[in-house]
Amino acid sequence: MNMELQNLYQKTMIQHGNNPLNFGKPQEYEHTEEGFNALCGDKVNIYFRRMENKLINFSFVSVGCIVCKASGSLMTEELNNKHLENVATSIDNAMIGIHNGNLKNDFFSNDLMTLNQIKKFPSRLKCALLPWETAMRLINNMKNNAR
Amino acid sequence: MNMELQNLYQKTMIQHGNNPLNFGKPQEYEHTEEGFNALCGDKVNIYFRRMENKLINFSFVSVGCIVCKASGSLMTEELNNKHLENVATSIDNAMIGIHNGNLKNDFFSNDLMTLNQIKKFPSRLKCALLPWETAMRLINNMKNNAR
Amino acid sequence: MPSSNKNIFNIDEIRKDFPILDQEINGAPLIYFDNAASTQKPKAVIDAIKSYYENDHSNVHRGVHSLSIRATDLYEASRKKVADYINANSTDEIIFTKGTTDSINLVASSLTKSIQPSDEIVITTMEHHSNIVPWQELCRRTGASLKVAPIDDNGELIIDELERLLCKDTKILALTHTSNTLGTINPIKEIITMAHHLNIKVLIDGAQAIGHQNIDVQDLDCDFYAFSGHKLYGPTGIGVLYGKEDLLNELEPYQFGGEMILKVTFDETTYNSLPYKFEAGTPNIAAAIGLGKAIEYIESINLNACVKQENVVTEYSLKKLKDLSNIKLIGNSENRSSIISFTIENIHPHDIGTILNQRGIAMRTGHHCTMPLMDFYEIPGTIRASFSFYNTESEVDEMVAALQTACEMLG
Amino acid sequence: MPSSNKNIFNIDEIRKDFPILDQEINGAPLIYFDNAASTQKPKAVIDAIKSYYENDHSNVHRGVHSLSIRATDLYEASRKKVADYINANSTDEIIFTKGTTDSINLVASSLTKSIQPSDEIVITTMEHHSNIVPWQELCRRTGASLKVAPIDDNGELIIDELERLLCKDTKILALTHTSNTLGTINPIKEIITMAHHLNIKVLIDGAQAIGHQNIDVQDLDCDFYAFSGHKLYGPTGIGVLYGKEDLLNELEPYQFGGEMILKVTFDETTYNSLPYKFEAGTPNIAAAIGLGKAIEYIESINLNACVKQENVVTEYSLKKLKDLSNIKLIGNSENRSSIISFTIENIHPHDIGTILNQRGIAMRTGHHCTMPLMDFYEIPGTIRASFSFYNTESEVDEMVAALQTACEMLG
Ligand SMILES: Cc1ncc(COP(=O)(O)O)c(C=O)c1O
Ligand SMILES: Cc1ncc(COP(=O)(O)O)c(C=O)c1O
Repeated sequence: MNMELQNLYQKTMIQHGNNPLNFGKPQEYEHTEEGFNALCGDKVNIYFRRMENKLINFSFVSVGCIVCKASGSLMTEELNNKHLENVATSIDNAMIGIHNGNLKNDFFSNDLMTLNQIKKFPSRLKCALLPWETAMRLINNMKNNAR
Repeated sequence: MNMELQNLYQKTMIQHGNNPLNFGKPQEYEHTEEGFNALCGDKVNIYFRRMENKLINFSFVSVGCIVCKASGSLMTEELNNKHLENVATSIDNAMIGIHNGNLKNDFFSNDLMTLNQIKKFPSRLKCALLPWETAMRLINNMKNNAR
Repeated sequence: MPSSNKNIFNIDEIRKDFPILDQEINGAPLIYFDNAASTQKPKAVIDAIKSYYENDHSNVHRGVHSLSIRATDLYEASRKKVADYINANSTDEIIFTKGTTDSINLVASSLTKSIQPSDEIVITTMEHHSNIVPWQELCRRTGASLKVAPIDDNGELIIDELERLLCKDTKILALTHTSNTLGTINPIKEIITMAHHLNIKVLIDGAQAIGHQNIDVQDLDCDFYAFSGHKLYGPTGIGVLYGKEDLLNELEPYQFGGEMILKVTFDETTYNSLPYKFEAGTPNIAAAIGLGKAIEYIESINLNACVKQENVVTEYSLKKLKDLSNIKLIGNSENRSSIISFTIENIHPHDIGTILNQRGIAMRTGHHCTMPLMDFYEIPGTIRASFSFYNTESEVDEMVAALQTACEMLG
Repeated sequence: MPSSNKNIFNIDEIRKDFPILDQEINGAPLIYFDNAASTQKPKAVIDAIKSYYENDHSNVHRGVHSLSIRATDLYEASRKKVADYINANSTDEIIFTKGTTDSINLVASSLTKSIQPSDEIVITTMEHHSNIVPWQELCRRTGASLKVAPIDDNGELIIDELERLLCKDTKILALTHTSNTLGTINPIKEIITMAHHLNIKVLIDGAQAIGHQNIDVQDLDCDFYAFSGHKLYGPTGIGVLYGKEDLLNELEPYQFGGEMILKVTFDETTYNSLPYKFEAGTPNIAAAIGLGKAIEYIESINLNACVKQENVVTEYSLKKLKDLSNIKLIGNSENRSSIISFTIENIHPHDIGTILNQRGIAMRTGHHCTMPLMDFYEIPGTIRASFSFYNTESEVDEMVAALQTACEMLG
């Protein structure tokens, strides 16, 4: 068994992928957005509510692969209860970090470091990025509507 | 100067091409048809009248090359005053002969033999055939209309 | 040298004709099981393209000079080879296009003026997007309705239901010869006869059938047959639309420009005759020549022998896959081609694809451009193995082993 | 090896990059003066195609396996090279098509719904059929009117007349950058500014300009720019449509099928984003890669040096031809490209073509797909010499000698 592959599908990834946290469509939500990856058919729906300046009840549903689901699980953990003004920056940084395989644990949770492996599997980058891109779109929409 | 080229542009061809016989739109004609070669822009118009079972006043106009004009000149000479029932066969035989470079002078005039050179210049076959094809179409149209 | 005139089908020799097969991916020998997406090219095809550019290239049809004559002759000789290969009545019935998608778009677009709002167009649940969306758009433009003939759980067309759908308002039946996802081979000859009784024209999407069985358009009596060169061991960027001569003559032209016209003035334009009427602009000369060479190659190694080899590998693979407990085959048609789709319980196809690739195995995962079919099976996608005559049973063993690993790893 | 990093333009070395040039036609060395019809291919391009098929071929965009990733990366890298070469703002503005004709048809067809019967479309007398007939057809479909901007006897656009034609009803101005018959280079930057003042969109047919001068679409500020790979030392079957991003986003899709969709159900289809929205079906991967290589090649020998060499040969040829008494130049524009058309008194171009070919000289004779221009000059066709940077003055001497022979022979 090939090392790189084992690094990709390490314990954290498998756990978050097969049993993602914050998974499911909440009964109440204010904001939602669907993301779709035409190339492989991955799909995610992101949900959250806004309470004052925080985003809460961050959750998602996905028919994607392990990578996509793990990424969604880790993302919702990361972003839930964050201040609105910090969320966009976090997403930006995470996306750049996933791209370059250099997410740092002084900024993100330790678990999120598992996404640093994706860089070696460029065809899977889209899977990992899809939840983040969708969340970013949702936040931009929300801000635009608020204007 | 290359032999094959001299054979193509021999005296008969040049004469008939530069000073074609039966050239010009007659004042009176019964049947006419236009032929067009999209690939090089050659154009011919064929005219004749029918008198009993003969085709007379066979003439043509062309903005084509020497080969096309010579062919039209030689063709009108050949077909003029022919019996209607023989004309289609003559055209057929001439077209096959030009294609294969084996026109025979027991069937056609000596001058027509110059068209046997065309075979060696396949890109020019269309030029030589255009008057004949157009005449054939005209004869078919005439027959169909007569029915 | 291509391995021509082989008396027996020697797969080791044949694999040598395909330079790409001789390489390692992630340290393992390449196992190319993605032939339904695109086939690999024999050396003979690659060399023909090279030789064309090194010796004969020029624009076609309009030149008096030798290169132009040579290029035109080579291009038209390929048209003749295609016509003979599918037994068309004449070369006028062979339109060179960019590929299957382009061929189908040509027909759907050119029919626009002859379709009424009361007309119906029938397709099937198993069509590729390329044989769905052009018809949806035709319906949108004309007000006609799109009807979809259903399939059963095995992935076979329900012929009775199809028959019920066809009626005097049906103008076109467009269906695939072989499904690129299920491997189903449809009984198109019977279906065409059925449609013709109602005066319905039939377009066959032959993208997955060409090269995997003998095609005789006159015997099938189809009205249109579309396929891609790149799935027939030929180059990218070339495809074919076969159409019956009288139907092609009736169709409006598709694209407009050089080659397809006879005469242009600013007031009026006269179109050229077949097949040029549908070939606007400089054609893909090199790829047409490559496609002719690909057909020559297949004939040299014998299509029937190829199909036999593909069937052996397919049967073997089906047997081995059925032994794996958590695998579900998607498509169980009786009459099937060398395409096998499956899902693995609780594991997303995409993850399988990555693990297979890590062991050098190239397989496609996803919806295979048949999203409505995915909706029918209520799955996000499948894992697909699609074989060619250069594939072997031992390659299948590698795939099965890799699938087992994947299940252990991700389960 | 391509002759890269040349400091001086060494034509003998450069000719060696083009394998086809080294051959005899009818016993004489080939003199290829038909570059406006199609250019020849450097070894680097031919090798890139070969290498792609031998090492990297697979279908693009939808695979997780290594070959598919490699093919996709190579394909998209070519798009980037094209974008950089013409200074597009982003790769989303680069649509790969079959060629110029396909590119123009794409725009004309996709505009259908946004054109009203009261609208006008303006072209010019010197357009190639590919930039005439698609607009005629758009007018036929929509009821709009086609207006033709006239030229003078020198073959230059009469700018005042063009300006008079443009009005608030004009929706599109479609004109050629360089005339393929006259060699005229139009002052498109000024014309584009003029058109934009009236809110008119401008499509430039760049088929004859690309590779013969520097193209900067942002500097020109054109809305669309169309060209063919095969006239840019690249393969057949590939072309480019550049379009401004917002305009491409507004345009309806052109062809329908795989790749260009995001989501398909039988009720509804969602289109993909740029540039894929306009690239239905498997693209011409090999040719796109070849085109990228052709651009690399031109940059390696330096486009400015190429243009300089072409100008030297053109000037020399014009001088020599003017010395021949019975020759009439068709097209005397001040700003001209390396294309020279002429007629010879009392001799049909076709006969000249045959005689030139008999001496190894490949030139095109006829209407060059510009029949309305032939009508303007009241001639059946011209003889055309079109040069590339691999042509030389001594080749011109051969042509002139052959023309003299022809006149003697046929006069
Ligand atoms: C000015 C011009 N426009 C358009 C075209 C058409 O190009 P293509 O045949 O490659 O589509 C040509 C080439 O013949 C041309 O010279
Ligand atoms: C059944 C079927 N139809 C149509 C197509 C489209 O072919 P292309 O992409 O070559 O146009 C494909 C290939 O993907 C296919 O499998």
